[in-house]
Amino acid sequence: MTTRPLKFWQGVNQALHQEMERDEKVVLVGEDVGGPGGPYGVTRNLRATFGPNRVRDTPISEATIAGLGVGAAAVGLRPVVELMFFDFCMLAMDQIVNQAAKYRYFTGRSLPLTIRTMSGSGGSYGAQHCQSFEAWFAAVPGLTVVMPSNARDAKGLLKSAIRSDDPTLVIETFGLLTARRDTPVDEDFLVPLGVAETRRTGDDVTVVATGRMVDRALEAAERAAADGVSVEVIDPRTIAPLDRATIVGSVSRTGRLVVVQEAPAPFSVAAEVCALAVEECFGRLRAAPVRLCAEFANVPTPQDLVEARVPGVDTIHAALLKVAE
Amino acid sequence: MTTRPLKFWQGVNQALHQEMERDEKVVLVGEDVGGPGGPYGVTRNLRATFGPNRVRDTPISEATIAGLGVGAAAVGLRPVVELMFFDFCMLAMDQIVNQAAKYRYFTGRSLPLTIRTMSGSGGSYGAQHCQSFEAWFAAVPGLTVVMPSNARDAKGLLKSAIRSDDPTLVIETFGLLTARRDTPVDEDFLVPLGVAETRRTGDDVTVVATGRMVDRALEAAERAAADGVSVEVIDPRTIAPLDRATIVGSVSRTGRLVVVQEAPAPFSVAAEVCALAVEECFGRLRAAPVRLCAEFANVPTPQDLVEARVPGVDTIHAALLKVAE
Amino acid sequence: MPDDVTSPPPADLYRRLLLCRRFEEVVAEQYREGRVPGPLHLALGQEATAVGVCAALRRTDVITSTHRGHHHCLAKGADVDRMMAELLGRRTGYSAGRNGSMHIADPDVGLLGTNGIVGGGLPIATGAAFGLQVQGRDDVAVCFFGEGATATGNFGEALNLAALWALPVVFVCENNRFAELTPSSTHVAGEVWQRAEAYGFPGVRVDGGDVHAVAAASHEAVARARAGDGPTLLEVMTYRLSGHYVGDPAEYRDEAEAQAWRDRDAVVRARADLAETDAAAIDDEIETLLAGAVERALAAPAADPEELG
Amino acid sequence: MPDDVTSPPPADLYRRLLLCRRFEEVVAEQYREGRVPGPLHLALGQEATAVGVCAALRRTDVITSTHRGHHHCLAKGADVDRMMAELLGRRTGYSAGRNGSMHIADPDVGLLGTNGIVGGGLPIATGAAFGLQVQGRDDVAVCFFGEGATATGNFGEALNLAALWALPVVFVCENNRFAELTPSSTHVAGEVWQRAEAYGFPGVRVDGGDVHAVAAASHEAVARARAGDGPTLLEVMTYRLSGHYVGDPAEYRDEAEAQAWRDRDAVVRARADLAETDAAAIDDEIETLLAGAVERALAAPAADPEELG
Ligand SMILES: Cc1ncc(C[n+]2csc(CCOP(=O)(O)OP(=O)(O)O)c2C)c(N)n1
Ligand SMILES: Cc1ncc(C[n+]2csc(CCOP(=O)(O)OP(=O)(O)O)c2C)c(N)n1
Ligand SMILES: [Mg+2]
Ligand SMILES: [Mg+2]
Repeated sequence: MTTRPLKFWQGVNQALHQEMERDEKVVLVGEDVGGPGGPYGVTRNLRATFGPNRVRDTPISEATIAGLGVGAAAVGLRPVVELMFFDFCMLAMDQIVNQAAKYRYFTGRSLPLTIRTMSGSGGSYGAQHCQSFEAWFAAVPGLTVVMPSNARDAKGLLKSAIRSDDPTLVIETFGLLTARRDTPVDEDFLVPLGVAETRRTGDDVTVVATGRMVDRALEAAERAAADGVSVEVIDPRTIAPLDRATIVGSVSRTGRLVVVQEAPAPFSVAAEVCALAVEECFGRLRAAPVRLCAEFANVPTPQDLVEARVPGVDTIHAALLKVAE
Repeated sequence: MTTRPLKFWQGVNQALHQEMERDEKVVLVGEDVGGPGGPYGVTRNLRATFGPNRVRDTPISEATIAGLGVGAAAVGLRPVVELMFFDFCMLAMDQIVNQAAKYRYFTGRSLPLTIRTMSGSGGSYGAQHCQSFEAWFAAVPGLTVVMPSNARDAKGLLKSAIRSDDPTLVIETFGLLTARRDTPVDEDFLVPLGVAETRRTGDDVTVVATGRMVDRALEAAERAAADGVSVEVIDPRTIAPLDRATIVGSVSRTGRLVVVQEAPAPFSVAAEVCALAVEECFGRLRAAPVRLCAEFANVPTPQDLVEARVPGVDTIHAALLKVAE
Repeated sequence: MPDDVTSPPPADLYRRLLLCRRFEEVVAEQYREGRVPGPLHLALGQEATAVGVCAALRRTDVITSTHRGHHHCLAKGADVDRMMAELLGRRTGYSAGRNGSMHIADPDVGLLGTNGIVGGGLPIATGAAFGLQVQGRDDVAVCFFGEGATATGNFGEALNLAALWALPVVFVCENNRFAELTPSSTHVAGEVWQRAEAYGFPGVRVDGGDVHAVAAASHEAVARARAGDGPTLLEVMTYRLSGHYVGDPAEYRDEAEAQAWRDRDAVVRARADLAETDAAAIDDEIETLLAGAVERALAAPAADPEELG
Repeated sequence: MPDDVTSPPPADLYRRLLLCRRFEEVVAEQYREGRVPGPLHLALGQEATAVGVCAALRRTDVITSTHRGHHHCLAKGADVDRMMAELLGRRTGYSAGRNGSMHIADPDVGLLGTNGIVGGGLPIATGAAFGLQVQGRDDVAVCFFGEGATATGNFGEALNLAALWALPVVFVCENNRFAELTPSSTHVAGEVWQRAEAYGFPGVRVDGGDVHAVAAASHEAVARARAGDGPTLLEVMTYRLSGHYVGDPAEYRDEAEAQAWRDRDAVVRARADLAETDAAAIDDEIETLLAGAVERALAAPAADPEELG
C-alpha cells in the first residue's frame, strides 16, 4: 500500500473525505466544522466538497449535537458528530450514554453513529479543555471507544467507526494533531475496531500505552533496549472493547507490565489493564504492574506545568529499568 | 450511643433534619424534595420544618440544579442538591466536574456543596434509571465521593458531607432505601469521609464490597466461615478518596481479594481496587484477585433479570471458597 | 393509516381513543395483579393528544415519546400484542420483555422510542428531522414531551436548532398540569406556547379535550413541516387523570379540577359522535383485542434472564 | 467603587474603559512575545458592556464571566497586578499562574470566575442569586455570556428557574456578532432579548457602543433584582473587534462592518467627554499602572510545577 507521512489531523480529514465520498449517507455536524473547517482546521474542505446539506455548522448545543447524530442515524443516515473537546462531552452525556449507547438494546436496530472529540493535555488549554476520561465511556455497555495515537490509526479507526453499525466514540488527542506517521492513502485501508497494535516486540516488559504516551513509550523502549531490556509496546487503539487477548498474551510472556497514559491513574484505563493482567496472568507476573499516569490533579495551563504532570520519556525509561530488575 | 434500627432513607432524612437544624446555611433543593417530601419519601417533613425558603422544589433542570449548589455555596450557603437518579446526573456533568470540582483549584476557596443522587439496580426501573458509574466521579480531582451501604453510614456520611468544605457526591443506593441498620440518633454522630469500615474481620480472604453488595458479602462470609474460610469484609464507604491503607493492610494479610459491586467490572471501582492490590501487595498475593460484578450489559426491568445480572450470595460464597483453595 | 388523511372519520377517532384508554386500564389491572415489572405511568385523560397529533402523520413520519407514552405508541400504530407482551415482561414483547413501559420502540412504524429521561427525546426528534431533511424526504418528526420537560436544557437547544435549520419537526408539549408530584407552576415560567415566538416560529395552544382541535392544529403544523417551512410548537392543554404512576394516591391534586376534566372526557365525547350501535361495536372490538392481547402475552414465556443485552 | 453609585462621573467611566482596552492590548503584546501561556480571547470593542453593567454593581454583588472576560474582571474590581501576573503565568497571579485567562476568580470582589465552558456560568449565577435570596441579602448576581451561549441548554434552564423563583439575577448577553469563527446567524434563531418575554420577565436590547445606555439599562435591571422583582435579560449589541483568539486572522469578518464599529468606539467617545488635559492624565495613569503590572509580573517567579492542584 502506498503511504504518505500524514499529520494526525490529515488522517482524520482524509478519512472523512473518503467516507463521505463513498457513502452519501455520511454527514458531518458540529461547531465550526463547516465554513471554518474546524477550530483547528481538522475538517477543512469538507463543506466545500460536500456542500452545506451534508456538512453543517451547529450552534453551541452539545446535547443536541449528539442528539442530531442519534436521531439522524435512527432515520437512516450515518452521521459523524463532533463535540470539539472531551470536556464539552459532559454536556452531552445523556444523549451519548442514556440514548445512543442503548438504542440497539431498546430497539433491536443498529445506530451507525460516530462521535468525534478531542482530549488530553497537549494544548495548554487548562483544566476545562484537557481532561482525559476515556474510561468513563469504556464503562458503558453499547459504546465502542477508540483512541488513535497517530495519523495512521486516526484515519483507519475513524473509517471503521463510520462504517460500523453501532455508536462509536473516537477520542482524538489534541497534543498529537500535527504529529506524523506514514499512512496508507488507500480508500480501503481500515484499522479494525477492537484490535490492539503491537508497536514494538520485546520479551522482558510489556508496556501498554495510549494516546500521546505511545510515542514516548516507544522512545523509552528504544533507550531501554540500549540498556539491555527488551520492551514490547502495545497500543490498544480501541479502549472498548479492549483487546484483552493481545495484552494478556504479552504480559503472560513478559511477566511485567507498565501502563502509560495521560489520564490520572485512579479509576482509569490503566486500572482496568492492571486488573486484567493480575486476573489473567497471575501466576506469570514477575513484578508488580506499574501505572505511569498523570498526577491526580487538575490540568494546568502553562506547558511546563502540564508536562510536569504527565510521564515523560525519562520517567518511563527509568520505570522500565526498575520493573525489569 | 443510643441507636435505633433506622431504614436507609430514615438515616438520610435524619441527617438532613439535624444538619439543617444545626446550621441555617444548609438548604435543600431538588425535584419534588419539598412539598412531596421526595419521590420516594426520603426528604419528607423537611419543608414543613424548615420552610419554603430553605427547601425548594425545582423544575426538571438538572444542570441548573447542580449549578444552584455551586453558586449558592460560592456565596456562603452550604447547599444540598438532589439529582434524583445517577442517570440524570449525566445532564449535570459539566456543573459537577468542570465547575464544582474545580472551584477550589480556580479560586482557592472552599465550596461546601453536597450532591445527593441514587444509583443501582434495586428498583426495577430499567436501563436509564439504574446505572452505577460511581467510578466516573471518583476519577475527578476535587470531588469526594461517598457510597453508603446502610442507614448508619447514610446518616453519618451525609452529615460529614454537609459539614465538609469541599464538593461531595453522596451516592445513595436505590435498592437499599428500606433496609435497616442500627444507627446512632445522636446529633454529633458522624462517619468520617475517607475511612473504610471493616464490617467483619477474617484471615483468609479480603472482600471489598460496595453498596447493595455489602450485605450479600457479609452473608456469604458467614456461610464461608461455616466452611472453614475466614473472610474479612471491607466496605470502603468513601470511594474517593479511597481508604487505600485499610484495603492494602487487609489484602497484605490475607493475600486474597474478592471485590463485589453492582457496577459491571470494566473500568470500575473494582478495577481500581484490584490494581491497587496488585501494585501494593504484589509479593503477598496468594491468588488472583477476583471481580464479582454485574454483567457488562444494560440493566433490564424485570426484577429476576436484574438479579440475574448481579452477584448473589451463592455466587459470592462460591467465589470465596474457590479463591481460598 | 393511509397517507395524507387529514381528518379521520369519527369512528376511527373513537376507536383509537378508546384503544389508548382501555389499553392502559387493562394494563393497570395487570399491574395490580403484580404482573407488570417496573413503574407504570398512565396517560388517562390525555388520549386526544396522541390520537389527534398522529392523525396528521404517515407511517413514515417518526415520533419520539416519553415515560408516559403508551398512547403515543398506539396512536402511531405500534402493535398491541407486542406492547402488551412487553409491559407484561414477555419474550414476545417489543424488546423481549426486558425493558417495559419506558423503553418501547418500533422504528418500522416510526416510533423511535418512549424514554425514561425527561426531555431526552427532544434532541433525538430534532436529529431525526435533520436526517429526514438531509435525505430530501417530506416526512416529519414529532416530539412528544410534558410541560415539565420544557424546563430541561434540551428544550431550548432543540427549539433554537430546529428554527435555525428550518427542520421538519413538530414539538408537542402535552401540558397535563403535573410533573411527577408537583403542579406545572413549579416548572413553567410564563407560557409554554410563547417560547416558540422568540425563536421565530409559531407556537400554538390547543384544547387537549377536543380531539378535532388537536388534529386540526397538528395537520397545520405537520403541513408546515412537510413544506419545508420549519418547526411548530403545539401546547396541548390536557390533564393527567391518573397519578404520576399507578399507585400514586395523587393527594396533591384538586379533585374538583380532575372532575371538570372527566366531565369533558375526549373519549366519551368521541363516542357521542357515533350511533350507539356503531359505538358498541367498537367497544366490543377493542375489548376483544385487548383481552386477546393479555391472553397471548400471558401465554408467552417470560423474559429470559439469559438474554441480557 | 462606592455603594449605590448609579452613574459614575465621566472621568471614572473613561478610566475604566481605558483600563479594559489597554490591559488587553498590553497582554496581547506580551502574548506575541510568547509570554502568555494558553489561548487569549480579547474583548476589544466590548469594554462598554462590562463597564456599563458593573457601574450599577456593588462590591458585594457577584458576577460570572466567560472565556472572554478580562473586561468583566477589571470592571468588577479585580486586582490588575494579580490578573496580569496570572496571564503571564506567575506565582503572584490569582491562581499562582497555573490557570491563566479562562480561570480567573476573585470572590472578594464578587468575581466568581471566568469560565472555559460556554454557558457554564449561567447555572452558577442563577445559584448565586438563589444563595443571595435565601440569605435575605439585597445583593444581585450578574451573568455575562455571549450570544453563542444562548444556544446552550443552560440558557433556557437558567431563565426559567430565575423567573420561577424571582431570583435577583441579571442575564447580560454580550452579542458581539460572532461565536468562535461563525456569525451569530449560525447560533441564534430569532432575537435574544425576546427570549425573556416567554418566561414573563423583561428583555431589553441596548446599544453596546454607548456606555451610558448600558449603565442606565443595567441600573434599572439591577434595581429590579435588588427590589426582589426578579430577573432581567439585557442583550448588549456590541462587536468583537479582535479575532476569536489572539492570532485568529478573522478572515470571516466583514472589514467594513468592523470599521463601522471602530468609528463609534466607546473608549474614544468616553474620552471625548473629558477635557483633553484630564483625559491625558488618565491615559498616563493607566499606562503607568499597566507598565508597572507587567514589570512586577515579569519580576515574579513563574508558576511552580510543584504546585499542581
Ligand atoms: C432528566 C430527568 N429528570 C427527572 C426525571 C424523573 N421524572 C420522571 S417523570 C417526571 C415528571 C415529568 O413531567 P412532565 O414532563 O410534565 O411529563 P408527565 O409526567 O406529566 O407526562 C420526572 C421529574 C427523569 N425521568 N428524567
Ligand atoms: C460548551 C462549550 N462548547 C464549545 C466551546 C468552544 N468555544 C469557545 S468560545 C466559543 C464561542 C462562544 O461564543 P459566544 O458565546 O458568542 O462568546 P464570544 O466568544 O463571542 O465572547 C466556543 C464555541 C466551549 N468553550 N464550551
Ligand atoms: Mg406533565
Ligand atoms: Mg459572541
